[in-house]
Amino acid sequence: MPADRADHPELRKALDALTGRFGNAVLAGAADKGELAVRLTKDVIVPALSFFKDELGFNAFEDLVVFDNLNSPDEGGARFTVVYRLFQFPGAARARLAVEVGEGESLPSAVPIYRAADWAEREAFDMFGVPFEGHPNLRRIYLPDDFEGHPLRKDFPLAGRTVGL
Amino acid sequence: MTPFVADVLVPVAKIVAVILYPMVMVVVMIWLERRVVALMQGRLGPNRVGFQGVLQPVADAVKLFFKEDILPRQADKLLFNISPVLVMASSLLAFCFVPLGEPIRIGTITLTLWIADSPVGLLIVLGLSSISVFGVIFGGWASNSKYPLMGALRSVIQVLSYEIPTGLAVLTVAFLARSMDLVEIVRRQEASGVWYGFLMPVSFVVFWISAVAETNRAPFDLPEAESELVAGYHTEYSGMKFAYFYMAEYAHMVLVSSLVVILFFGGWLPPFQSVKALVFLHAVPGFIWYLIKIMFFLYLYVWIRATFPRYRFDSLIRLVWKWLIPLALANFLVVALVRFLR
Amino acid sequence: MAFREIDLNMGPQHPSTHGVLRLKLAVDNEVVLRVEPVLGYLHRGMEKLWESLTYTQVVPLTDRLDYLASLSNNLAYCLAVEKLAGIEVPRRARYIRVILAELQRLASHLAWTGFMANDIGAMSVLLYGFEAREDILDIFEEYCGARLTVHGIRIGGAVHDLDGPLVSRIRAVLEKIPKRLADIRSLLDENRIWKERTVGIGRITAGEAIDYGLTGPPLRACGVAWDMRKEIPYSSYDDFDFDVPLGTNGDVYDRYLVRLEEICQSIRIVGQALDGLPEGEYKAKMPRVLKIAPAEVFHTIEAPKGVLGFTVRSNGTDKPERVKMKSPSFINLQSLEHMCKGNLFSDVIGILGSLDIVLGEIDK
Amino acid sequence: MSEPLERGPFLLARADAFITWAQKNSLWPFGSGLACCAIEMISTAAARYDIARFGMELFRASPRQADLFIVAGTVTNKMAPVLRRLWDQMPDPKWALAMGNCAIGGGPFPTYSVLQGVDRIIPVDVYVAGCPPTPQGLIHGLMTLQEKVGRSRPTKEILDPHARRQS
Repeated sequence: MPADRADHPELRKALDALTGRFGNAVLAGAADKGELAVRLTKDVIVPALSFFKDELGFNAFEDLVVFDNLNSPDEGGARFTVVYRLFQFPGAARARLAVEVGEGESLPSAVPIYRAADWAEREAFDMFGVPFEGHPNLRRIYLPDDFEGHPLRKDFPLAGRTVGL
Repeated sequence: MTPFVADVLVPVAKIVAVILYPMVMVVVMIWLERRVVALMQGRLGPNRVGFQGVLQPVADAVKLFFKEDILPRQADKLLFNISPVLVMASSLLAFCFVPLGEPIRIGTITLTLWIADSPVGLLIVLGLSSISVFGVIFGGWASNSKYPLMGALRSVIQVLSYEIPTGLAVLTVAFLARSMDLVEIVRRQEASGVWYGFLMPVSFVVFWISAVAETNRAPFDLPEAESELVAGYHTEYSGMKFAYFYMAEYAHMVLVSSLVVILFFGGWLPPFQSVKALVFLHAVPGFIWYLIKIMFFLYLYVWIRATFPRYRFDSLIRLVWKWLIPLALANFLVVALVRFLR
Repeated sequence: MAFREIDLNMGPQHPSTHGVLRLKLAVDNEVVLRVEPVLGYLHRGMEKLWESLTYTQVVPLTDRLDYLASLSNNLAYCLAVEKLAGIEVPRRARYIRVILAELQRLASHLAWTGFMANDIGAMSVLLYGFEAREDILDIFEEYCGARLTVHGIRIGGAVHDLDGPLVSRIRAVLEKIPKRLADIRSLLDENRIWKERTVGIGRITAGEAIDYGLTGPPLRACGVAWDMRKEIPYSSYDDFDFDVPLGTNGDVYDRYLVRLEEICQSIRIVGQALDGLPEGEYKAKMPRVLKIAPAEVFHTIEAPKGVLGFTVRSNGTDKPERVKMKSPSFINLQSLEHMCKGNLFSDVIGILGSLDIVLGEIDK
Repeated sequence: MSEPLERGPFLLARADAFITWAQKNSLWPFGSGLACCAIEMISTAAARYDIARFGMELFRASPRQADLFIVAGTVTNKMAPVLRRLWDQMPDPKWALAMGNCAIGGGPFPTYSVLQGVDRIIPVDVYVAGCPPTPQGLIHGLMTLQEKVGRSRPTKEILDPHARRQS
């Protein structure tokens, strides 16, 4: 997949290596302003993450963000977009790995690769109901275990569904 | 002196005094501690009730008296109820054996400033002060709750360890004075002209550290370490029973300070007794000197509390077994040797 | 003799959990076998709430995330939104932001020193730390009227300009802090008990720390010079000359030293920013209603607790589609179990304290 | 009951005055911090504002020994049962102070997880508004509470244990 612009030569090379390795699984890619942004199919996310960690040197897991595309459909058209943010230290380069997940579909867990992903995945599960297969302890992290619904989904009302105490 | 006065009035007055004196000291101490700690921390401390807040401990006590008394359902009722009493009673009982000064002669009457004069007063006082720890242990266990239990466990180990250096330090004093009678020990210091604290500084230091540890005060306040065990062994106690624990801690501090003063700093003797130029110091009553010295050590308690962080459990035990006990033993041997050679 | 393993519940109401954190501990007598943090007792649904507010209305709510460093949260969010909307912040405003953010770091670290010492049992230091912090809160109060939830940095710049009297007041406060810091250090630095409680406790190696996602002073205490102000400079931080203090052992004591040294560096930065305060506007020209075309940005800053980041996605309206916060305390707390295993119960309090967590940003 | 009897006999009134004097000057707060307001509560106890002057610096870690519950911060639905239990563990007579807008009515968080006011679960005596209230505000709230304690009738509660629950 060709990138639009590249001001970071290493990132450009990294993108080429990634495309070479995963081929058609890389749906889109760009290296811009110190950030390597790629969209992947969800079946290669775990090998891609270990490729980023072991071969490209993105040693730190920064964040895991989930977007609910209910009101503003993304390119893929799936319900959720899950974004992994990685950081390279030293080097100060970022990577943004996006995968699309439909409602009820699960993702493989990134915990075996990045231990820091543990709570982030629990948070995503709690807030959006995206399950992560192979997670060591996938339970709600913030809300009580008997809470119904996933509050950060766009169809969940702000004040909640049931009246509180 | 009529038999009525000698057999009834004087003992009754003494019994009242032996309860009142520690209680007054406790009230003064609580106020002093809160004010002094506050001033050391750049605050003011209680200053609203009474002159400069002196009635603050009284207000606290009255309030606690009118609080609801909670008996947790899971608690062992008997032990839960008696342990505060045990703690308080053992502290107060020990004061019966602590002399406040030489006997006073008023006309033909000789008034002794102690209730019981025992040839082994020192042992009895130490024994009674150790009994108070049973109250802590029972209280923590009877609460049937985890944090109090951990506080009680810590207390057991702490007291077991610190009894040994205390005993060894006290033994050197008994060795020098050839007596276990508290009044006799002071008299011996008067006769020898040097207070034992200056003669045997190591004994004093060992005794003082162990004493701070035995009264569960900072930096050895592990059984009630607030940031770790919530409120330690008295977590489940409320109202007056909690007040007993609270006051007993201060009564115990007063007791230990009195002991330090008697054993190591000449009790009610005025300072510099051998210096001719300072003989006017003898004009001040012995009891005042005694109080001043006790107050100094109570102040030291507060000062230490405001300064030091808290020991961790294992380093506390390491301190006593690796440093204090060998030190006390060596000190004991040296004192014995010197005593033997002289 | 083996004791029975007992489960100990620490929190959600406990004096040393720094809020409403709950730790499920398994202890053998006093040795900690397992630690499981249970979160969510302060989960206020911030991220959901933000989606119903306009971009500018979100700013005051960011104050309530890490309430010990509200200006840092403001800064991180505003930088993300400005990046998204393409707003150019004037140079003077950037300097004012640096001054405010570094003063906030001072306040946060001073409060931390107090809390940490109090957890270990040195309660006087808590009072000394807070007294020094009060001087900085006075500056905030004079600047915009609030002490804690300051809301001093807005999208496009700052709330007010820094005027002459305030500048001289800041200088006066900065001169006082080293003296107060020396008081605290004389009580703790060489204190045997303090060292016994902190040296070698809660050690983590640099590799493990990065693997656990640790950032901020706990990471730098392992000797990793990862400071976002140097890595990806924002808000004119590259104009200033400052060092990144590093530790070597990665234990509680080094975290303490790193934070105290960072206080000194912050004083340096504020001094330089005051000296070089450029003339100009203190805020950018802003449209009355901020509407941003669909896009997504991620921006990080070095907050007192660690790397703080905001993901902001716009959808063409005046309200964000989604705002996601990457909070340093949340990710730092994950390594607690690794650091605590095999230590004594008392150390859990010290280690937890040394991570400098704030439940407001953990639970969001 | 008729009005003069309600005021009670002279002795009881003296006793009331004495007991409430002690109670209002020795309000030991329960050291419970929930959110931002907790920091201002600690600031109030710190050197600059120093509530020790009122005899209130003994922040008890155990609810069994506290008289005053300062609800400082946002109460979430997850925390609410815990809070209620802590309140029940406090011995009578006890008072509650809702500090900050979150504790008063949910504050800026009208969300699915926040309890919209702590007075839904425990009876609140004094409300202190602010987000967070300044230490001066909290001290004013505490002095207001002292006035309220001064007006209470402890002897009536002692003679009739159900009086407090009914009022």
